[in-house]
Amino acid sequence: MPLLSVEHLTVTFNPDSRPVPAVTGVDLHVDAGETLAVVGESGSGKTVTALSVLGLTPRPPACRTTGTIRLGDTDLTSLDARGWRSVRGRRVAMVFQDPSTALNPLLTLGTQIADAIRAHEPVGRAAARERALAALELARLPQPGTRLEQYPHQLSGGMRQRAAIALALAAGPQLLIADEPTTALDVAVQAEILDMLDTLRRDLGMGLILITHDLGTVATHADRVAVMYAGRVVETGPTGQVLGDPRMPYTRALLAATPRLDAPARQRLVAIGGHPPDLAVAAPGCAFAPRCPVALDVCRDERPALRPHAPDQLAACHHPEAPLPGPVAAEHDPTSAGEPTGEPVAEFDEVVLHYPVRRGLLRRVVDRVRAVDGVSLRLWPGRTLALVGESGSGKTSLTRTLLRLERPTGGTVSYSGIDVTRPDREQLRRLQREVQVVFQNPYASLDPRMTVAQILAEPLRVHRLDASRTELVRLLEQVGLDAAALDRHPAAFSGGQRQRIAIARALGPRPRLIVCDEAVSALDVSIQAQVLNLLADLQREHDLSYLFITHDLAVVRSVAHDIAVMRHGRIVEHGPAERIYGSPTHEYTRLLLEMAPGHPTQAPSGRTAAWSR
Amino acid sequence: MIGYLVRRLAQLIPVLFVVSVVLFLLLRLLPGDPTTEILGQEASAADRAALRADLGLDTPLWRQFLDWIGGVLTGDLGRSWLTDEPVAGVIVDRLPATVELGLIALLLAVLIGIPAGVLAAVRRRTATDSALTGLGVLALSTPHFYLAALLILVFAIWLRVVPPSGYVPFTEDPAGNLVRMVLPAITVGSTVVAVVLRQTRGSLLAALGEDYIRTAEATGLRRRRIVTVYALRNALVPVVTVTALQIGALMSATVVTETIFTLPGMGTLIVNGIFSRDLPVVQGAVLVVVTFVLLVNLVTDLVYAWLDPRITY
Amino acid sequence: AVSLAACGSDSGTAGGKGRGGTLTVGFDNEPTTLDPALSSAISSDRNVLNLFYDTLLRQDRDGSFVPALADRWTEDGRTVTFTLREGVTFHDGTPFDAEAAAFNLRRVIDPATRSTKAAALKNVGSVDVVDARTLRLTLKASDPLLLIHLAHEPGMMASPTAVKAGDYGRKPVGTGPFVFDAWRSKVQLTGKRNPTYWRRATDGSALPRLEQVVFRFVTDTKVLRAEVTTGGVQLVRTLPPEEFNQLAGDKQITMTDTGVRRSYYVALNVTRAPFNDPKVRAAFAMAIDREGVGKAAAGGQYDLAPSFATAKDWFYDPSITPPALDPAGAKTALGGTPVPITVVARRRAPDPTIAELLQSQLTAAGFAPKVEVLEAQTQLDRMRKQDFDAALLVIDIPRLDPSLSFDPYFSSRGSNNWSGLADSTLDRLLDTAAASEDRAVRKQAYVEVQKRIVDENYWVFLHQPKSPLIHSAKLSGIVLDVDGQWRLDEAALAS
Amino acid sequence: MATETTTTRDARRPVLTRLLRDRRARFALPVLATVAVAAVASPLLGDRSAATDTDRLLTGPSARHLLGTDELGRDVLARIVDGAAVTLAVATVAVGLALVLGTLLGLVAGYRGGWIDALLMRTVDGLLAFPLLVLALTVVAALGPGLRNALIAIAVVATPRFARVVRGEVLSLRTREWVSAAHIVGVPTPALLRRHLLPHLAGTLGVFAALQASTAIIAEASLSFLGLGVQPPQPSWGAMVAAGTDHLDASWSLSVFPGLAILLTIAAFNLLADALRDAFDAHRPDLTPGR
Ligand SMILES: Nc1ncnc2c1ncn2[C@@H]1O[C@H](COP(=O)(O)OP(=O)(O)OP(=O)(O)O)[C@@H](O)[C@H]1O
Ligand SMILES: Nc1ncnc2c1ncn2[C@@H]1O[C@H](COP(=O)(O)OP(=O)(O)OP(=O)(O)O)[C@@H](O)[C@H]1O
Ligand SMILES: [Mg+2]
Ligand SMILES: [Mg+2]
Repeated sequence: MPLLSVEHLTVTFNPDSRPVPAVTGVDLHVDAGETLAVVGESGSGKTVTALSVLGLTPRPPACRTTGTIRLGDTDLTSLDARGWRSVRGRRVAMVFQDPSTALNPLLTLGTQIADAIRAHEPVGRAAARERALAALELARLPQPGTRLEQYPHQLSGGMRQRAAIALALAAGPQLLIADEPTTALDVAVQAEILDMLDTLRRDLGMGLILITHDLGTVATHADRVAVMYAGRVVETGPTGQVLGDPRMPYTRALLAATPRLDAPARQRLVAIGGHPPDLAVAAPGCAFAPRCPVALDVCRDERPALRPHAPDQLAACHHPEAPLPGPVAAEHDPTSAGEPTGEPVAEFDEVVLHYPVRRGLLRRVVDRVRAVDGVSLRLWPGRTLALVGESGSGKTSLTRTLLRLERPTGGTVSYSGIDVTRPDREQLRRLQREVQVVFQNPYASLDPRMTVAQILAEPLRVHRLDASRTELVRLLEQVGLDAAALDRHPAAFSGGQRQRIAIARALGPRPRLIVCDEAVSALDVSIQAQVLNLLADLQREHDLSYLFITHDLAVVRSVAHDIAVMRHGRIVEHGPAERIYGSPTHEYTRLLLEMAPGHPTQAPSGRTAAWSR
Repeated sequence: MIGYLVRRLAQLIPVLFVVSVVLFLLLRLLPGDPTTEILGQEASAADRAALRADLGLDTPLWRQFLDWIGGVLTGDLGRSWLTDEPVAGVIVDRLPATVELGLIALLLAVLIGIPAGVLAAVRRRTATDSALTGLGVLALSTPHFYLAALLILVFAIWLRVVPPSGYVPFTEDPAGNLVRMVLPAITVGSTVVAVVLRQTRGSLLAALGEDYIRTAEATGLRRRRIVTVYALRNALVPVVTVTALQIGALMSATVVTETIFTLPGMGTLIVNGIFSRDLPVVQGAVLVVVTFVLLVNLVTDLVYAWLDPRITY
Repeated sequence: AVSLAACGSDSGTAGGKGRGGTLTVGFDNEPTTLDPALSSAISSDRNVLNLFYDTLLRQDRDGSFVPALADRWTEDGRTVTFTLREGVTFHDGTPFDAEAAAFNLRRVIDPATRSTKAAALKNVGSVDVVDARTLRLTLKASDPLLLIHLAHEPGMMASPTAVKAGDYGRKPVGTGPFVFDAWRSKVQLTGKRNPTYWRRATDGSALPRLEQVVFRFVTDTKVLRAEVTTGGVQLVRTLPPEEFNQLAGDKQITMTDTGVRRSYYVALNVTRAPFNDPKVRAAFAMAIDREGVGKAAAGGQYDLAPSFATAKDWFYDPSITPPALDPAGAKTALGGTPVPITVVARRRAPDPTIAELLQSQLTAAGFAPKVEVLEAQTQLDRMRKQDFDAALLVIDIPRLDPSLSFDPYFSSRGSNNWSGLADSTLDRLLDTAAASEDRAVRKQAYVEVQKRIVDENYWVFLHQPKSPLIHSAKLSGIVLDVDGQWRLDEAALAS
Repeated sequence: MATETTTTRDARRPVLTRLLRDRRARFALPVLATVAVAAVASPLLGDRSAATDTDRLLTGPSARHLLGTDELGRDVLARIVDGAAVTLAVATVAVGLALVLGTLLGLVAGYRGGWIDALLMRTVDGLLAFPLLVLALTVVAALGPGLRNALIAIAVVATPRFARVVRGEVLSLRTREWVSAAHIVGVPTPALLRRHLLPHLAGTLGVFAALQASTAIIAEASLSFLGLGVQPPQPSWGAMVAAGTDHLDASWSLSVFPGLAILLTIAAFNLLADALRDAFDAHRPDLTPGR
């Protein structure tokens, strides 16, 4: 008998007014000691599914939950409030997505964990603390003794996630649900946390549901996988089988869209067009049909059921055997590989940037953060320089000096021979026109109160360039949008589309250099591939240079001509992409590469043979 | 921490300077001759001129300001034009009533406002919630003078359960003092209670929607503990801010309330001072009040640090 | 007079019965100082000062003088000689003798003191101590008002020791029936029985009867009334007339009309247009419905009188009448276009209400009035600068002497000549009245004065709200000064 | 230009529809509309409210005078209707003035920073430490009583509050990436403030203005109560309550009705602020970063 079995789970928000079926007819099961990965794009219903296992979906009438959820021999759906309390934490525990908000900021770790224990066992304070200490040790938090007295803000992101896991483990649950436990973390920390979860599962004999959108993580850490799309499970089976021989076109598309460390450098990804459906709008047929390259009429009219294809492998597709079209691998631009040529577009020379740390209302400087600590770099025309490094290493800060958002404390930043810190009027106009930026957050980088037309026209007007509608339409078409977008507000677009608009805005003044600060990190892989392809196309077309910041080494592999690795405000290694991947010289670079999820060297034998090829 | 305190106190200097200048200039704009009030309406012009000279009113404005500020800096707030008493002494006489009024109002706010706010938040969208928030809006929307008049009518005149006016220092007759402070304190406290109630409800609801509450629920904690420890503590930070801001508002309320209940507090001192053009008294009293409000702000910031370990100074 | 007679008999029979107890007084007008030399010239402060101070002689309600700190006195037109009572000491033990009395009078006269009472003694040339019990005043000119003044604040005797000690205004020491105890600003003022008071009741029993008197300062009239009805205070100075009907039915409360009135008036500024024109002034007088004002502002509890005289005053003449109410006539007289005028009034109930009503009546009669409600000082300031057209004010009447009501306001030299009058006829009449001691002559002159004021419509006298003595039925024995201020030495509370 | 107006309307429509669905707004808006209509219409009714009648003082509600008469025999209903103008003026003119001034100061202080910010904020701190009523009282006493000066006083009192709020918002807004993007392409500062910051303040300002309106009405009523507000014969609700409390037991209705008018109007503004806040907050996901 499985540890957990979920049958026909359906969760509908606002069932009485504007129903949003977030989860529809989901079946899942997990055995003790087993890891089930749930993958899918944002909004596909992963978190909601997990929450319903804990009975934490909103109460009626805001939300209606149907179906059965059994844990061992308990039917969870029939529990009352008291019954749920005895299940939560004790039998099923959950680690939430964002460690920075999941812990109570005003209570010490000791208090929070001890509370979790005392909620289930009549132990005294002292005993509870002992147990809390043990839980912290279990989660491998360094110096657990002192941590008990600490508050969450006194920990780093990774330590916070360990603390959250300790909290979940405290009362000894049989099933642990980890909702994207590593998305917010650095690669190195990611790997450690996932490894730890693996060990815990094995040692404690727990069931583990690992929610993620990262196929690399799935490949290396899951026994079985369930792929969700638009609130349904569309494919499920043993990890090796699903990743190695996907049956549902969505799974296949997802795989093709995922940048891979082991793929050839600067390989073009296969993007999935369109974007996920709006759940509130009911449509018959397969939800993926509008985006599916092999969809038939039947796909649009009739919803396919989950059907077995291989032993234990089920997929919801009308024609799972149809071949996906198009070359899977194509070089972005083979000619531009190799060594840079010509004059550099921009140059950082021994750049230093210190942020004063101010305290109090007098705002006196009490300390300095050496965000950038002597960086020299060159950007070449028509090439992409990828700047990688852990969070806080100074990547953003460095670009801010180029964008004139900060004045460097030392060194010089120049663009085409112009000293960026001291441009004259004419030079300033040029800088404003030729150096553009695309930011990470597609929601924050467009003014939500302006229409797309206004957003696009603004830089053009400033520089007295043609801002006619035709020109705006041309810009939109370049990024794959059409004139219909002009009079709408950013809110009407998906994340990927917004990022395209941001790119269109950057392209408007015909720049020569675009800074992309984590420009694709916030996007789902399917959309990320669209944007990466677009950037590559534009580069070829306009001979653009990119300064491309990311922490995802797989992404770097697909875009970069050159790579610079940054740490603690310094460049520890830089050079052409091939060389860095082939023979990293610096310790830290090697570490980064090793830790990256999905790296073949990490795959435990028997799990992901297909993936590592 | 000590360094922070010193810095914050140092910052009060420019603010207080601004306050003094504004206050001084504003008061000099008041029309009317202060000597009329002092000498009576039938005094001769010569007497009045002599008195003006006596009070230093014939010197240029900047001189008067410097004289006053100089005095303040050496701890001398001057003397009342009207009664010739030292202003500092007058203020010391008047402080207890106002401080007591404010304290009772704050006490009401904490003892009624917070629990009521919690109740409303926990019983969200029920009749209890509607009733409490409705009462809150009502209290917030009733001008103090109106409320005071109604309270006097009902409790002092119709029911005769409390005396309609008068003040006895707490130290002399605690019971008598409290009985007389009940109505004024309710008047002044009504708004504070309402504000605290609304803020508590709002920020508790917000806190209940936070991720860490879901985490706590996922570990199987009791609702009661989640609300009172996990959510309320977080919710209290904004409640403290809002309550502190109410200290300033409280002073406005006491102005009206003390006038109606004829309490010898800072409010009546200031208002009567303005009306009778006893400027040294007004200057001194307002300066004391403003300093007090600023100090409360400072204390509030210290309370934050106590409530929220993320804040260090 | 009726109430006074009652008091007399009461004190005669009650003897020691109503002895002791604390009288709490609700008082709306806190004094700024208890130094009689510096207190306001004409004010209610005397209600309080009478607790602590005695004068050389007293003036009874009927105007006659009786001995007080002086056993007797002689006048010869040029000098006044007082023989002082023996064995009186100030509350601080300082003996009261001619030196002390001279000290007080000289202090008032001395310009350095800047006494508000200096003008009252302006005719005193020198103050001489003849011997320990004899004091002689030498006059510069004969002064019919001198004794009146000496019977009130200008003649109040303060302990020289205490005066010299400083901060005297808040620590008064006199010889009066009560010893100053404590004064908490805006709260209350307390006097304790003076056990060695020199004065005896007619039956020979010791005075004062009360153990303690507390003046509580309550400005809000609603609260004041509530205090009276709930017994929080046993005596109040004034209440708005509309409260009288409410109180009349209350058995616990006694209300006696003692003839004291407040007199509302409108002074017109004759120094500039439009009221330099007698026709416009007449129109103003015709516009005002005095009865309406009385009804609205005094709840019907008022008299209409031609001037500052009340019906009981010896200088009262009912034949003097202002122009009859005739808004239409006023409008015609003004000739069509509304005449803009500024009316200044004081911010103190019910003055703003009256001003509002005047505004309405004036508008109906063809004026375009703008009412400004101001603080007392601001209003008086404006009036001194003659920066107004019409001013609404009130005084308490009767005053100690008609000259004190008329001279300041209607003499061209008057300190409160609001209208800016320079009317030689009036000046002459006022001088005649002031210089004479013959009541017939004086009455004649004052009637002429009132006629002239009303005929010229310099001022328009409004209603005279009653100002009865309101106190707990348990309280008896209040004696009033000519102008209605209390003396509480004979007052007693029934238990 | 045409497109701009249509699109801004477009952007706000959800807020408006949300607002109209809110129970609190459904109470508040009609009340405020009534006040506004009364304020605008009262001059058309002539000077009914000024007509005194000393034969009919302090009568209770009757057919002839629906809400009774006051101490001068004037019709209370007519005076309440007339008084609406004052209240409306306070809520719009005084608060509007403060809004404009405060927003300007707050924008400059928040965006420019540096010594300008320091100077402005110290002044604001100082002014905010004054008890509101004491400051307003002093300003009115200095300028002289009357509607115009009361409006000025209330504006003076409210301006620093707006400045403080706007500055706070600007400080957070100016770190938004779209602002950086505009800065990088060289959008001039005034345009940047106007186009990129100001529209985003609308929600906050709307809510805050509604709250300040209620505070301002109380302040005006209190000033009038103390006799320093609107001067007779112009009726003000605060002054009417003040007059009414003098006759509380002679005529209960005299203070009750204007008191109710004040209470309802203030409650309406408070509830409107609550409803607005919720409506804007619900709209906010567009502004806050998310996935
Ligand atoms: N409280 C709610 N009310 C209404 N809709 C909701 C609510 N919570 C979630 N949804 C909707 O349910 C759908 C599934 O959400 P869910 O959080 O499970 O997605 P997810 O797969 O976890 O995505 P992500 O990767 O972004 O975390 C989404 O469309 C979301 O908008
Ligand atoms: N405005 C600022 N004031 C003070 N310190 C800052 C400021 N901005 C950044 N820092 C600090 O400078 C260091 C480098 O920050 P930066 O944002 O450049 O890192 P990053 O490499 O872009 O990190 P991430 O991957 O998280 O975006 C960090 O320690 C950060 O806390
Ligand atoms: Mg999720
Ligand atoms: Mg960054």
